[in-house]
Amino acid sequence: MKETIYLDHAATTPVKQEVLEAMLPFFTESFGNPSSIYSFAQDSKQALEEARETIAKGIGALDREIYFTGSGTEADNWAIKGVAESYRSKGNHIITSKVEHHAVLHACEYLEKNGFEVTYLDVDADGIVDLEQLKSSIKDTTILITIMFANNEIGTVQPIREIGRIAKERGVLFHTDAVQAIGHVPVDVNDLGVDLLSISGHKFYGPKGVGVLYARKTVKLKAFIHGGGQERGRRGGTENVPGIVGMAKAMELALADMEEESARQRELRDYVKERILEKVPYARLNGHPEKRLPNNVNISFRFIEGESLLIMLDMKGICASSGSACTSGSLDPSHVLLAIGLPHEIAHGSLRISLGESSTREDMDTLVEALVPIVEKLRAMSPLYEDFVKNNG
Amino acid sequence: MKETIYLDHAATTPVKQEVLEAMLPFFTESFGNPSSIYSFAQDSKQALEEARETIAKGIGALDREIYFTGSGTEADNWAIKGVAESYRSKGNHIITSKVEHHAVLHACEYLEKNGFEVTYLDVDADGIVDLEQLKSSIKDTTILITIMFANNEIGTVQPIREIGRIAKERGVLFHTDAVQAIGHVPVDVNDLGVDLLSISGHKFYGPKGVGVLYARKTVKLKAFIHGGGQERGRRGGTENVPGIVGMAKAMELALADMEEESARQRELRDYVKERILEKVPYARLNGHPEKRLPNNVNISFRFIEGESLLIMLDMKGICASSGSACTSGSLDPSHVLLAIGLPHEIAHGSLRISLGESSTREDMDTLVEALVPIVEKLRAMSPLYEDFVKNNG
Amino acid sequence: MYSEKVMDHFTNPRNMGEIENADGVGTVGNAKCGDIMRIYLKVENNVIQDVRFKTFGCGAAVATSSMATELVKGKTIQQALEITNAAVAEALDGLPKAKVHCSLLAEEALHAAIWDYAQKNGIVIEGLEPPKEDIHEEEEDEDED
Amino acid sequence: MYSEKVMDHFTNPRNMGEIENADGVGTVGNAKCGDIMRIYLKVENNVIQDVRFKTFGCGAAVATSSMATELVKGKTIQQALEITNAAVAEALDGLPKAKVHCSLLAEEALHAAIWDYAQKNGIVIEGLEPPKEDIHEEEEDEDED
Ligand SMILES: Cc1ncc(COP(=O)(O)O)c(C=O)c1O
Ligand SMILES: Cc1ncc(COP(=O)(O)O)c(C=O)c1O
Repeated sequence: MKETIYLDHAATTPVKQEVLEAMLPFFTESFGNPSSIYSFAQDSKQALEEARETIAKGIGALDREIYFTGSGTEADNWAIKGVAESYRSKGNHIITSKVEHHAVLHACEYLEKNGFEVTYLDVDADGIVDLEQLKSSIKDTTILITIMFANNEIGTVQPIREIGRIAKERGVLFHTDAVQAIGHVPVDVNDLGVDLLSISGHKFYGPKGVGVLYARKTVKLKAFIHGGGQERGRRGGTENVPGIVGMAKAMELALADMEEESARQRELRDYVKERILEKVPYARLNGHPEKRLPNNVNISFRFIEGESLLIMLDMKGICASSGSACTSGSLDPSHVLLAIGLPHEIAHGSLRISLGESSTREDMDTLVEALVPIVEKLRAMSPLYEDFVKNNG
Repeated sequence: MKETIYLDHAATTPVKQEVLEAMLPFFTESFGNPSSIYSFAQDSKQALEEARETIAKGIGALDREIYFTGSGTEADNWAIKGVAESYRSKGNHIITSKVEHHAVLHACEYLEKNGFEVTYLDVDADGIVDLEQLKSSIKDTTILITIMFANNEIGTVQPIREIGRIAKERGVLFHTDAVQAIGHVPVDVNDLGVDLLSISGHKFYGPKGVGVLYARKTVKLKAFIHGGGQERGRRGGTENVPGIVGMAKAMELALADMEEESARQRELRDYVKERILEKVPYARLNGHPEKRLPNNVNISFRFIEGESLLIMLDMKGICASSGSACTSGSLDPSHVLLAIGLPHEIAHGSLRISLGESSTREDMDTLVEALVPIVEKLRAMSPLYEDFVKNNG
Repeated sequence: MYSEKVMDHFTNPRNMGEIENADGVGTVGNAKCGDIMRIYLKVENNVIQDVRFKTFGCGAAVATSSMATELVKGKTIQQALEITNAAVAEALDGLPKAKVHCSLLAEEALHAAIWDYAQKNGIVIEGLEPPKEDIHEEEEDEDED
Repeated sequence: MYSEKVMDHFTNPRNMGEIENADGVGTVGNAKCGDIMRIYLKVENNVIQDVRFKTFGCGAAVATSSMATELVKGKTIQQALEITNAAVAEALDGLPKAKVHCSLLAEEALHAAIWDYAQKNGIVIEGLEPPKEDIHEEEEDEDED
């Protein structure tokens, strides 16, 4: 079997060995319930609080502003539905963007069915939200702005500090889904003026099934999952100690060499992007050329469809992703690619590669080498390409 | 340091070595996102579906009726709030009991604040719900009965089959929180007439932070955590593959020797209970003497307070739990002990021990040996005991 | 995800290409949904002598086109019309549920090409309807039960 | 959870017991909240010659009772009344937030015993109020901010 070249770190990452090692004792040895009072459970309790401290420090927050969740999706749901419930007496209007992750979009759509009004901001061709539209959308009833930090498909990083400033000026809470940003770009909640922020462990070499909601201490945060007194009474359920410890360890490691590693990935990113655009005609980069995640490349290839492309890359041992609807069994291509103005058939032909710590320059070369003939082969099969050649030849 | 005798398996259990081994590959090697289409992710996807099958089989359900969650608490919240939302047009009345876990009680209280009416059924002195009261509480607007399978504090097992029959007769959905039952008593959703059922992995030697909601295919189940298309579009979030695999493995192992192991624990349970009641005056067993979990002993010692008792046991290396409010920092003792009619001061002096696979007869003897002088010491300190002796001596 | 047969027809598609001066050409699907299929026919004495396809779409779309062309090659028009999408899917050892629409598309593409052949030659084929604008219209995939 | 000092006073409580024919006895708290403290005083010439306690309650309740008795032994009534719950907690190297109410209880028990002594001896002590029925009334522990 040929080696796998994993270029889908935006989908998920492996747990690092050091992270796993940090987790292991809490499965079988120090397995006590942190809520228990006997000394045997003190290890779990202490590990939990140390993890909270690590994560708080990582984003410039206070320990008590960190709430552990079961996923990034739960954090998004909690932030949005929680604020909606707590601030309903103040207003029922929420502002988000057209390029959010489904965790945010579907939570907003749910609220729309329950008496809330949601404004979905447009983005420009690079995927950046329209700040003027944001300003003019805020009204007396606006209680929340929720705009993602960095887009999971096209990698575009939003002007978070500016949004934070606008939100503060207008007295509106600001939530950002930072699931793709953590570990890649600096995140400081006070510097950025963020009131709520979502994190997911498995996107930065931590475990799956654990996340964080940061909520500034001034935010009235109601429980979303009701139960025991865990997380200061705001999120019931026995704490996932190994998962939380792993996530904290992963964040610590990611932040320790973030500058260096991001620079390295940025270079690889630009290298592979240049090479692809150079070698493959009728291809375009999606997302902002500079204001983008250091590890994200998203390119549309005209006349071909993304799933076929992925399968052929897979046969070469390359793992990547696509905004094509066919990968999800639905019919519409990615809402993000449509939002940046791509026509359907071009949106269907997109490829996302997301680099990671294991990615090398050879991987990039292997990818390009594999990609060129695959695109050619698929174009040779494509009736759209046939028409294009006939009309332009 | 003396060895720890862990007698708090109802709070949480260690992950079994075999369970951990089943999980390990999915952290670092087969770490792919199950939603990805490349073959590298097929291992995760397959493991996920096999886990679903194992768990479905374990409770007599169909694969597609199993939804993975981030905890037992989430499953309880989803079941109750989900049914409330989906069936609101049919009615707004929910029936539960006074002895439910906080995950159920607080979800119900949340609904009460949002236009639902909740009936909290009484229980008898043994903790069994009043079936006549149940029947007479059902009305046209009743959409859900949620009664726990087995109580986490006093171990009482409810007449689930009878409740299932009543629910079916009256056309009302029936949810049961089976978090404490799984792995200890047989659970078959069809046999019992259960429509929704909650499970938590860490109560049967699986990992923390993962649970299951079973929902019969005829139940209209709306998403509670909105997001991606995972769990058939009903629970967003990247699946916690290692956690899910571990939980399934743990269930498989627990069911494999359940009969034998439960019988063994039942014997130990009765042994230790007898010994304590024999050796310590003014003590009483809480919960039903026979209809109780095989691993649960809950005893109240008059004139003393539970936390002091736990700390002194802890100093002897014994981990146990109490229904005393002081263990949680609140002031009221366990709602369960109050519901079975204990006066406050007796409720405060309760001790729960919950046995596990590692528990031995020596452990029971060690416990009793430690317990007798501790109770004596605490009584000697107690003004309540002083008054009692003066009034009765 | 896909059967071996699907993977085989996807990676080594049979009858891929064009036919110059084809007797019938049919194109169905649309870019919005992510798949477009075109089938070319060479017909002699009511028999499909040659057939080619081009497809823009997912692995299943390519494989079903390939299989459909294999199944009709050498068949009479009437025989070809009897080949259903289920037959195509079955010949591929089945398709994932979400991909069944691709086999429908292959059936439609074939019918469209035959319709075109019939139109060009003034033939009326009973039961054959003009190609639909968008074959996806009728489907909805959510498994709410 | 608890400081070493708390654990020491819990496991080896000082002055635990009763005083026969005490000059003052005070009992505070209630079983509902899970802690009851009783303090016995032996007073001579306005000086606390001996002090004993009995406590039904958690580790912190026992430890604060023990510490409170240590702090007042040999003190005059006036000095004893100056000892606050904060002083008791501090002498124990602090208490968990949820247990601060125990130190309050110790203060109240002492005051109740002194009140009893004063009543029995017809002494009026300025500022000393009769024991409250339930010292927990005023507290609410939820940290909503
Ligand atoms: C009966 C019962 N229900 C629900 C729960 C909640 O489970 P978890 O803590 O895994 O969310 C527990 C355990 O804490 C329980 O004992
Ligand atoms: C931007 C963004 N938000 C939220 C999520 C959801 O995270 P999780 O799958 O861990 O719930 C993801 C990843 O799937 C994401 O990329």
